[in-house]
Amino acid sequence: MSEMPAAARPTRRRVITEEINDEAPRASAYVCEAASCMSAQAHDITLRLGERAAEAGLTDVMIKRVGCLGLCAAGPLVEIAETGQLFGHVKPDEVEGIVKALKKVKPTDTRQPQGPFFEKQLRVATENMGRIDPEDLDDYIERGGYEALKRVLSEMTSTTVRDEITRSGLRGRGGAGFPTGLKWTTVAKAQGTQKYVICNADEGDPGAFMDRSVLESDPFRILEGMAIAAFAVHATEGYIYCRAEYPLAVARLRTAIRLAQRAGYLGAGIAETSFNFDVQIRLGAGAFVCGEETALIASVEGRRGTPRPRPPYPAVQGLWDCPTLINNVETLASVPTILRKGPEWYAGIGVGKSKGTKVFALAGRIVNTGLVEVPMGMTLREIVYDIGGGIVDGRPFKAVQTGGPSGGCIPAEFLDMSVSYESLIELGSFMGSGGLIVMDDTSCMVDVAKYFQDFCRDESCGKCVPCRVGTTQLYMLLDLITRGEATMEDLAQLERLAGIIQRTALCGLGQGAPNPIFSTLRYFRDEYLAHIVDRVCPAGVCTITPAEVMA
Amino acid sequence: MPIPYTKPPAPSDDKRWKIVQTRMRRGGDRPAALIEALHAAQEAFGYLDSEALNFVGDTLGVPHSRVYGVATFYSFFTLKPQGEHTCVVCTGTACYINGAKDILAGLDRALHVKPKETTANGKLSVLTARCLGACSLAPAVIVDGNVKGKVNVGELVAQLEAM
Amino acid sequence: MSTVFTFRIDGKDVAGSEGQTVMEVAEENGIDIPALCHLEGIHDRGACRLCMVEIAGSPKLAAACMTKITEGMDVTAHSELLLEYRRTVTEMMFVERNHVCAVCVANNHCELQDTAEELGLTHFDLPRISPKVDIDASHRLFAIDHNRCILCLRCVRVCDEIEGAHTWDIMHRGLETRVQTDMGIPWGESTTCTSCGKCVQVCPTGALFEKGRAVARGSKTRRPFLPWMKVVAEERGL
Amino acid sequence: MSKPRVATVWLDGCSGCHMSLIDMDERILDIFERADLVYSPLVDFKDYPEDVDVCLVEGAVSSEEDLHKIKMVRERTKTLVSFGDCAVTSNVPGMRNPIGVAPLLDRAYRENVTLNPQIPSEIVPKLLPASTPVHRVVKVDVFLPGCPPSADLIYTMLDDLLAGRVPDVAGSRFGR
Repeated sequence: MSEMPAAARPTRRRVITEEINDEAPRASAYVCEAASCMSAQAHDITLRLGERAAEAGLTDVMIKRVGCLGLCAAGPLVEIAETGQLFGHVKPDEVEGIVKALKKVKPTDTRQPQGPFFEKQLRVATENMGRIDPEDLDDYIERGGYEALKRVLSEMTSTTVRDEITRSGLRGRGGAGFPTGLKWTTVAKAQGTQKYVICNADEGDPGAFMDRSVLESDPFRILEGMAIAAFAVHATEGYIYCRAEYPLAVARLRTAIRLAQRAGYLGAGIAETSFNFDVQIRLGAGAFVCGEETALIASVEGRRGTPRPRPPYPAVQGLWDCPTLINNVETLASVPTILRKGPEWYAGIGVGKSKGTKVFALAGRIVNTGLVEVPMGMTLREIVYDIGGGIVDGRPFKAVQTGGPSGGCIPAEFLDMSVSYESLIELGSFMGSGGLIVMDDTSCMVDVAKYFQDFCRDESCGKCVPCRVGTTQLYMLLDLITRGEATMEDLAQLERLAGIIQRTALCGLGQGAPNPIFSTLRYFRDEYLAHIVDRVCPAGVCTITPAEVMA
Repeated sequence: MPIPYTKPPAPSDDKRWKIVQTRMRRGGDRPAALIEALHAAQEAFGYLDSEALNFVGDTLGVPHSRVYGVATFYSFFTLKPQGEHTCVVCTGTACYINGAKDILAGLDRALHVKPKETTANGKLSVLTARCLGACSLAPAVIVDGNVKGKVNVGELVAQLEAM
Repeated sequence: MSTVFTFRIDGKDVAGSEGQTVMEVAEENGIDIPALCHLEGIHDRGACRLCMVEIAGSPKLAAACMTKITEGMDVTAHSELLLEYRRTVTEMMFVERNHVCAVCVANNHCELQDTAEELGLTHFDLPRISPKVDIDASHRLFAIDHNRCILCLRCVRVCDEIEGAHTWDIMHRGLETRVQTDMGIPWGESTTCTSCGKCVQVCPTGALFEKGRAVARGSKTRRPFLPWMKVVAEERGL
Repeated sequence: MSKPRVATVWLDGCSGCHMSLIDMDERILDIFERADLVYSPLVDFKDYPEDVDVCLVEGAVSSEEDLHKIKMVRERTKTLVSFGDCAVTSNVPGMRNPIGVAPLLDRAYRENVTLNPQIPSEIVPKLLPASTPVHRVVKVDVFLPGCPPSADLIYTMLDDLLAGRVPDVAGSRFGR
């Protein structure tokens, strides 16, 4: 086997400079190695770029693996960090253009605007995304990592930490928007010597991949956020409950935990103080309901992931019946930045009771599919058209689905509504974890409602009767409608049943399951009627049973 | 005083049991390590047969009926051997509105295999997943661990047939 | 001495000790709240959703069997709305599997049948699911007909908590959920079953029954052994 | 004023509900003092007449003949009563639903028959894919479950209907 050129050592950052000199690089190419670009052979590009740069005799450039650059639609992506120049759809054997661009970079160059997709964003939880090597602790520290934890441990008490989080107005980013400061205080004040912190990384909403990107791009941030939370609530043990469907995220988390333990940011006596905290990973195994906190706890305990009625809430009686703080990935990812920049800074962003920023995953029939973080209060139009680049093929916008299977569909007439927890609920939808799925006139809204109902019945744990039986019956009724075999009585039955399930189901999955039906009925009732009365599917999606077969 | 209890020996001298035993020991050989142990056994053997389930249950002190309850609850665990190759079709929302249904129909038409089934020759298992998080590549599939985005049904079938 | 709370159920003033559930105090005061998964002597799980009650000041309904009483709480256990919910939930239990009272061993000794009558459920509007489910008659003394199982899991809990055998558990999820023995093997082949028959006794329907009983002959003599076991356990400090 | 016109119909059921009707004993005289029986399997009328006031329907809708008949009955009847469990829930006839028509006929006419096994095609009405309760097919006004409903319940209900009251079916239950 021939000697590999030094430049081709793939997984080290500063592929070239590290070998040749310690000076800051003149030019750097950031290659996105998050899951989406990885599946488009991004890693080959890192290797090839290193080889080509070495062949071209460039000794003052850096080729760095980074996390998600955001614009997944154009992957694989490479960015020249000094100029902001972005290369999309890069093929491994077409990296010459990037090498040329690297040659041209001058020390006086400044980052040029990269267009509205990037310029309209405000990055807090994702501030390091696409900037650091996710497997390099030094890189994280260089960009301010662990400053917050050190300040917390040296200057603050658990009370002042909780106070700052409360004042920042941060709310749970997993869906319901429960005030984070209040949750932390409840856990801190709960009776019990042993307490736990759990990071909920069981991102199950179809069409949502924010948490995955954060974990893949900036895993240390989660560990820092968890350590701060643990300090604030007096916990010493933490778990990250992550989907097994995210192997890259799990691998990077494992690496990050190992590095953080070695550097003294996890384990006994963190940052040379008396504070102890360690983290373990628990893998999910393909059950959507485990995103519900009591089900998640059951799963961490090695049991079937079935929810139980609350109260008692996990904050009082959670893992092994001990007080347990459960926060979502994005919530914990916001914590270090808030403590670094101050609660007032964070509370200054956003609108009304929805403070700060929110990460959204743009998907569906939208040009710029990818990951964005915007201030709360931005309008849907800005997100879909300015940032998202509008609808694929210039087709008409029909609806945007938010909140996953417990959410709803928002029609075009509300495009100018500003997005916040409150406004979405008012429109019959839900923030959820932040998936935004854009639909055009090729989607049938009854079919979409049926799709979500199919999801819910499939993911129902089977514990309580309304969810186990009721979701299937809602599905049967919707199926009848999409086949053009339903009557107006069936529609009335659908609405009645949906209302009862919403009130009687045990957990959020069952209580939220009727939401897609409610919201599509609210805004697209005419489509239901078209299927029932006229027996046609306006979008041409559903297969209507011919009249002669029915007779 | 609790009755002394000895852990069972590995069912055979297959080296892979060692991996499973190590993972269970790391979890304290307690019932809480059940899901971790099932992950380890499935990684090692490809699927969970009753021998593996019994062994895991007996080591961790979990009743057999509960082990079976947990193994069948989570869709990630499979109790049947899989085909030589696997194709996981994402049925998340983004993939759904971009044609995941057509992919499944295409596979059924060309290769006569439905989700959760294996072709008659044992070559290919087709599975579905509730969102792989690769929504920007919709519709997406995973063929033997490699994500393929923006899938064209014809090309996918050709690729799978060639394997 | 535990603290005594006074509060109201359906406008009636009642009292109970701290730690008691709404269901327990209602029972003591002769207020009947329908329930099928609840059984005195084993842990509650709040799953059948028949005992849902309204608590003034809370936007959500609460399962009476799992809601601890508090001082001054105002519980509504019976209203037109709750009746409609309970009727529909009972209806769901009937249409989920294939209940045919006429040929059931528990005909006229069935808690599901009783509940339907109490709630005035005279017919089903919801679509029937009609799944194909099995009957397991491999056990020497008993049999299980999954057509009649409503997944209250009394059998699972009594087997675990009282008999200590943990022969029963559940498998799969959602609509596919079934109770099962050991590794999902036929009951008769179970190595853990002690044939104590407690599961059969506590089954609210005709799903678990003694072999050799004719239609409507499956009356279950409900010996009060569960509360008694609980008392013994408490005395021993378990 | 002429007396109310009462009918009874027998679809897919065992006739047990009709037996229970007769079990009213002498009270049946009281009922038919106040009403005319215009159609019933218990008496010899060939056709279901027009303008029936009350009709008790026993049995589930299992065959094309049942379907045809119940639609005609519904058109000609003011108050339709689902009479007994088969009509209300499809009960025993419905036990075949999870099995499916083809395997059902195979078992009945092929597998268990030694002499000239064949599935009848002309002399019996075609089975519907599923045996359904009456209210799945036509609108039903009153439900009286029970297998069979007791004679007392039947009397109370008829008494109420003939007196123009909303019938009280409290005490009725599935099974017995």
